[in-house]
Amino acid sequence: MGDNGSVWLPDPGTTLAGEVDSLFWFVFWVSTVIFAMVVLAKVYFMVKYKRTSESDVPEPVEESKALEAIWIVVPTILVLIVFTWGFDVFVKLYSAPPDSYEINVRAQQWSWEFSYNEGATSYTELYVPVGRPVKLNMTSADVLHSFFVPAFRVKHDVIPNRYTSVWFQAEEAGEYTIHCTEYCGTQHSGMNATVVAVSEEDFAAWIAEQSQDLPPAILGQQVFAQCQACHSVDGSAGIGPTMQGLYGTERPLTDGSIVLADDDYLLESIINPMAKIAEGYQPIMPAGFSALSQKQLDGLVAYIKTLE
Amino acid sequence: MANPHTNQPAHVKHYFVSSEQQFDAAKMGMWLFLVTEILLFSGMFVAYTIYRSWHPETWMALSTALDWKLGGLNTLVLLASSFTVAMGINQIQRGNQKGLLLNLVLTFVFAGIFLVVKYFEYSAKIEHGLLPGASFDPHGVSHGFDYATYNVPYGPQFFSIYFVMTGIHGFHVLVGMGLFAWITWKAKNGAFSADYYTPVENCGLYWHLVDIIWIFLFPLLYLI
Amino acid sequence: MSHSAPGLNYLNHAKGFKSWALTLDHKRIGIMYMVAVSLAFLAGGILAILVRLELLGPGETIMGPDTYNQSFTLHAVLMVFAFIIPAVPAVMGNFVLPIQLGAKDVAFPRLNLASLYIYLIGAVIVMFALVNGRIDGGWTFYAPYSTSIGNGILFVTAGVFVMGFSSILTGLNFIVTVHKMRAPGLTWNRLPLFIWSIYATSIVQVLATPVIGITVLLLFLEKAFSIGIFDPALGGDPVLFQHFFWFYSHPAVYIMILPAFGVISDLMGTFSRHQVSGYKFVALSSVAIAFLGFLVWGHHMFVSGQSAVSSVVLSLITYLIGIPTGVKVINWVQTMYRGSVQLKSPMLYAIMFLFTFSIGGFTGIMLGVLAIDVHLHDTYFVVAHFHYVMMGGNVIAALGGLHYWWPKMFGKMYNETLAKIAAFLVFFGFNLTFFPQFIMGAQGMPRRYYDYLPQYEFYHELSTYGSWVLAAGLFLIMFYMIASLINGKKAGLNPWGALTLEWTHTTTPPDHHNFHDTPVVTRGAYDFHLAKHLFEYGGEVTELDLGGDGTAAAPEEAPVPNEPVA
Amino acid sequence: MSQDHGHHIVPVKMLLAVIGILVFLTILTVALAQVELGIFEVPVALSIALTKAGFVVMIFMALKWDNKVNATILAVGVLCVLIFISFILIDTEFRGDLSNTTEATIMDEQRMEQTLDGREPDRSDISFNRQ
Repeated sequence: MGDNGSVWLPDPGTTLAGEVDSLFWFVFWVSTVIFAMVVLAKVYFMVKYKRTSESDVPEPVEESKALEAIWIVVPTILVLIVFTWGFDVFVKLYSAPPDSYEINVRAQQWSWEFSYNEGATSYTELYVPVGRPVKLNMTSADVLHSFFVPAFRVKHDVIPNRYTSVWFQAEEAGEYTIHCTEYCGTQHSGMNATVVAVSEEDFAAWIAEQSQDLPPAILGQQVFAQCQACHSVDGSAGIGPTMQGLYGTERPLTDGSIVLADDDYLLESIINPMAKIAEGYQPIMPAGFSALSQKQLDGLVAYIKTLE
Repeated sequence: MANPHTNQPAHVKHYFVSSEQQFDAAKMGMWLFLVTEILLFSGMFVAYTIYRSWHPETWMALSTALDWKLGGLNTLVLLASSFTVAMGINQIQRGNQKGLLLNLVLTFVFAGIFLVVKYFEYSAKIEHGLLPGASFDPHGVSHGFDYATYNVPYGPQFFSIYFVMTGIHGFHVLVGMGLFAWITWKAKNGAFSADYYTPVENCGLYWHLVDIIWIFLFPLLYLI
Repeated sequence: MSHSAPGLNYLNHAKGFKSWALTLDHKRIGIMYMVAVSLAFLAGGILAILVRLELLGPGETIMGPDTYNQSFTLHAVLMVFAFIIPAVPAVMGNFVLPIQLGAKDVAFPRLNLASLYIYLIGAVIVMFALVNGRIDGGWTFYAPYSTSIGNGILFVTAGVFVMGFSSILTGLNFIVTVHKMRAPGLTWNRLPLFIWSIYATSIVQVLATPVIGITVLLLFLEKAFSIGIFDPALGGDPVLFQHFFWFYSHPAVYIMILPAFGVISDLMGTFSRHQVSGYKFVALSSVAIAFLGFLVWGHHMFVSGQSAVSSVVLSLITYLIGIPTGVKVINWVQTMYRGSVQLKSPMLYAIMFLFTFSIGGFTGIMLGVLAIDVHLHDTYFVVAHFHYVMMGGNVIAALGGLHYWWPKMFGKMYNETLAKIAAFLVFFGFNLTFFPQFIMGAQGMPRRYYDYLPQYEFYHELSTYGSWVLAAGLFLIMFYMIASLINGKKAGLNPWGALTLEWTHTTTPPDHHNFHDTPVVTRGAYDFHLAKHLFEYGGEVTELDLGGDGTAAAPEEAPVPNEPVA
Repeated sequence: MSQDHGHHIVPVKMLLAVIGILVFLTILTVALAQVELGIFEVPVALSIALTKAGFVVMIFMALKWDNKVNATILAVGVLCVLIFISFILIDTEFRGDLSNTTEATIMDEQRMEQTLDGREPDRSDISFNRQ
């Protein structure tokens, strides 16, 4: 019952997800049984009491107080059970254990940034150790977002100017999808990432590797993961212009002027995207990237230079 | 059966059975409308309550930025206008059309005074940069207040709520003046009598509600 | 029979544009509302078809993300504010309510006409905004996203504000009408359940709508003047916006569903020729649900960051509202027990309603469970639940009501065979469209997604195919309804054998003033056993029941139309 | 309930008395606002305002002699306002009771840190990127 994936629910990735599933199945089956009874009664009455003569006028039925009481009392008991159970699991879902490993999450249109206390930062992949509670401290740089991992049955809105958090403890190594579930603009449906759950040793190795100083172009390539929802690196069309072969070319702008795509232009376009709009594109790039560090910005420019 | 409306006074519409039914229906409709007004204002009172409970220090500090003398004066003006409305209804119920007219004119004048005072309050605040938004920049000294000290966290929220609450209220006063201009004109033409004064009654109810809203706004914004 | 000049009724007693545009007749206003609301439904429906078509496969199918996002937003805003909220109350409420009360008109006919025009103005403002500015993000306008997009939001909020006024005025009018204009003998216990439900709806309209007014006004000011109440960048609280929004929008769900309850009660009673089981319960629970609806809005916000205490309190109260609703469904089913059930097309919709609405209700219980909602919130499960309640509830009931009152409105009978085929198409198409959405939602497919993972493609395909079947059914209805106006059979006085005043005391179509003599009511709306004389001949009821013939009970109370009532 | 035809005439003397009371209460509330009342400040001011509103509703608006339906309508409206305020307070007063959200906003946390550092609070250093 709910221990594995089914038509209805994806494979649970945490123990707590299993608890949510048990509750889901309880409500599901009780509902199905009651629903089936109602439908059967309905169909039976429809057939049994079909009008046979136009002058047929049936007498009113004496209403049974006992039956009425049953209809009110039994559902009340059922929903109280479901409420209490749901309350119990809800509190567990939103109470992170004090020894949780904490990761900072920053959401912005339309990407996730995961930063680790050891100094590492990742964008499309959230690495977590298996078998250890992980707490995400999340905030948003612009509008509301919502962090959702279907396999973990956890979700919470990500709000500007306040930290919200979810926690989970992945049970098995594997990859699990992250969705944004609060509408946040054009690329809302592209605001996905992956939880990569790995063993403690692999996780430690990954953190150590990531926390080193990287060459600018490599760092830039990682940072660019945030940009890929809109900007391609292979020349294909997107919401925004492709980065392939961009550096050093002359760019026509919507105001009719032409600008050389040099370092300054690239930097300006990242920090203040509304300043110069490339011809043929909408002025919809979020301004949130101005919060990137100088090192990250330099890395981005270095990376874009390599895309010939 | 005879048509029920043939033996009714002229002001009774054909779909009503009696003058009583029509009066009661109109009044009940007005009370329902007043409830919608209360709920409209309630949103602002909720915003006030929540932000006050989050930032009481800001609220206590900034209520002194509002001049209780002007607010108090306006309270008395509105109370007086409420009184004249009630007096007007009293007069017309006794069939005194002149008495009604006098009271309606007085009400109109009081409403005007209220708005004039409001105008002076607003212009002083805007002059000292208290309008919330991008231009929020309290500055200048007047009557011993140094407005710069009001540049505190959540100060803009206080003034947002102040301007929105009093602004919507002021708009209602303005609408009320329009209504009173209309019924004063009708009263002057002798449209009302002890048998028919429904518009006066309903405009009066509206006006009292406007007064009640101010009765709450005054202490909440100016005093505490 | 009729006392008026032969052949004259509310449709043809006066002719010309002005006789419609300036009419104070509640029936004509109802018909004009019907046209306006149907156009909104058509526009919203076409958008829905386009949205579904885009989702047929992952990636771009027929439109880009911006067009898609604006399409579903336009669909939502039109359907919620311009269609569902006015659909049953403003169309059927306007047409039927005064006649069922035995009144010649509503209490404030001029206000009634004004509310129609205010509605039209609001709808035009919204349309203007949606075609001129970039509006996306759905009908909820959550801050701060809504204040971060273009100025179109200013017009949408203004339009919603204006349409809210229309809703308030309609509600206010109906409450006063029900209180003050009932015919002699029509006590609260004898009121048709349709009136009870419209009455309960009106209460919600009057109490809740002003709050959406102040909410959109504040949003407007937030956008225009940065007042910092909702925008977190200015120190405001975005969760507060959600409270404001749902304080209206949750009760608004009852504005949408309660009138459906009324229609279904009338249909169940009439086509079972039987007293509606638990009449008092069904009547009073409508009013109770109207009030409880104000206490549960926080269940839309379990993952928003509101305090857990309020989540818990609001989850618990949510069940309180679920139980009376469930008991109502049982009452409707029980009405058929030992009744005399006739499966005409309006009744098919009522039966269909019991099926779809029950699914909507049970999934609502599931969403009300705190822990399950964390998983299901903002997924397609919610989309499916919402459509099962709104479309499977309100629209199906509205279609039932339309088929039920159509002969009375226009004096013409539609093709019953086509009606049954259409009913089947609607039922099948509806379930095929929305049931797969429950499954993909539970699997984790978020709502308002332009693009999706390949694993959901199968369900999206089913859903899109279903939308075509559903659309075929709805267009078929439009076709035969319009055809009936041209060459439909003449409808009789009381083709369904119903006992409410619009069938027993008026001609078909009704006279300009509804009644020549104020009717005196001597029995309850579903006391068929007290009206056996109407059915003695064993055919369609073709006589008005003007006199009563001694089989009816004496009036319970003196005929005082304006009795003070609590 | 209503007297003769439901049109109760409120006597002039009573109207005069009520306006007197209202003016007195206004002066009272202003006077009390100048005194330090601590936690009683809000309840006192609100009670006075409620009393004043009560007089206006009952006498000026003549609800005392009016149809009970109208009184019910008003009561239901006020009840809704109370629900509106109190249910939102249940959220805002308990924000952050589980670990899913923090009680304070990020701006407030930073301001608190600055205050603890002994620096002047500065509103400009919290940068939000949205235009």
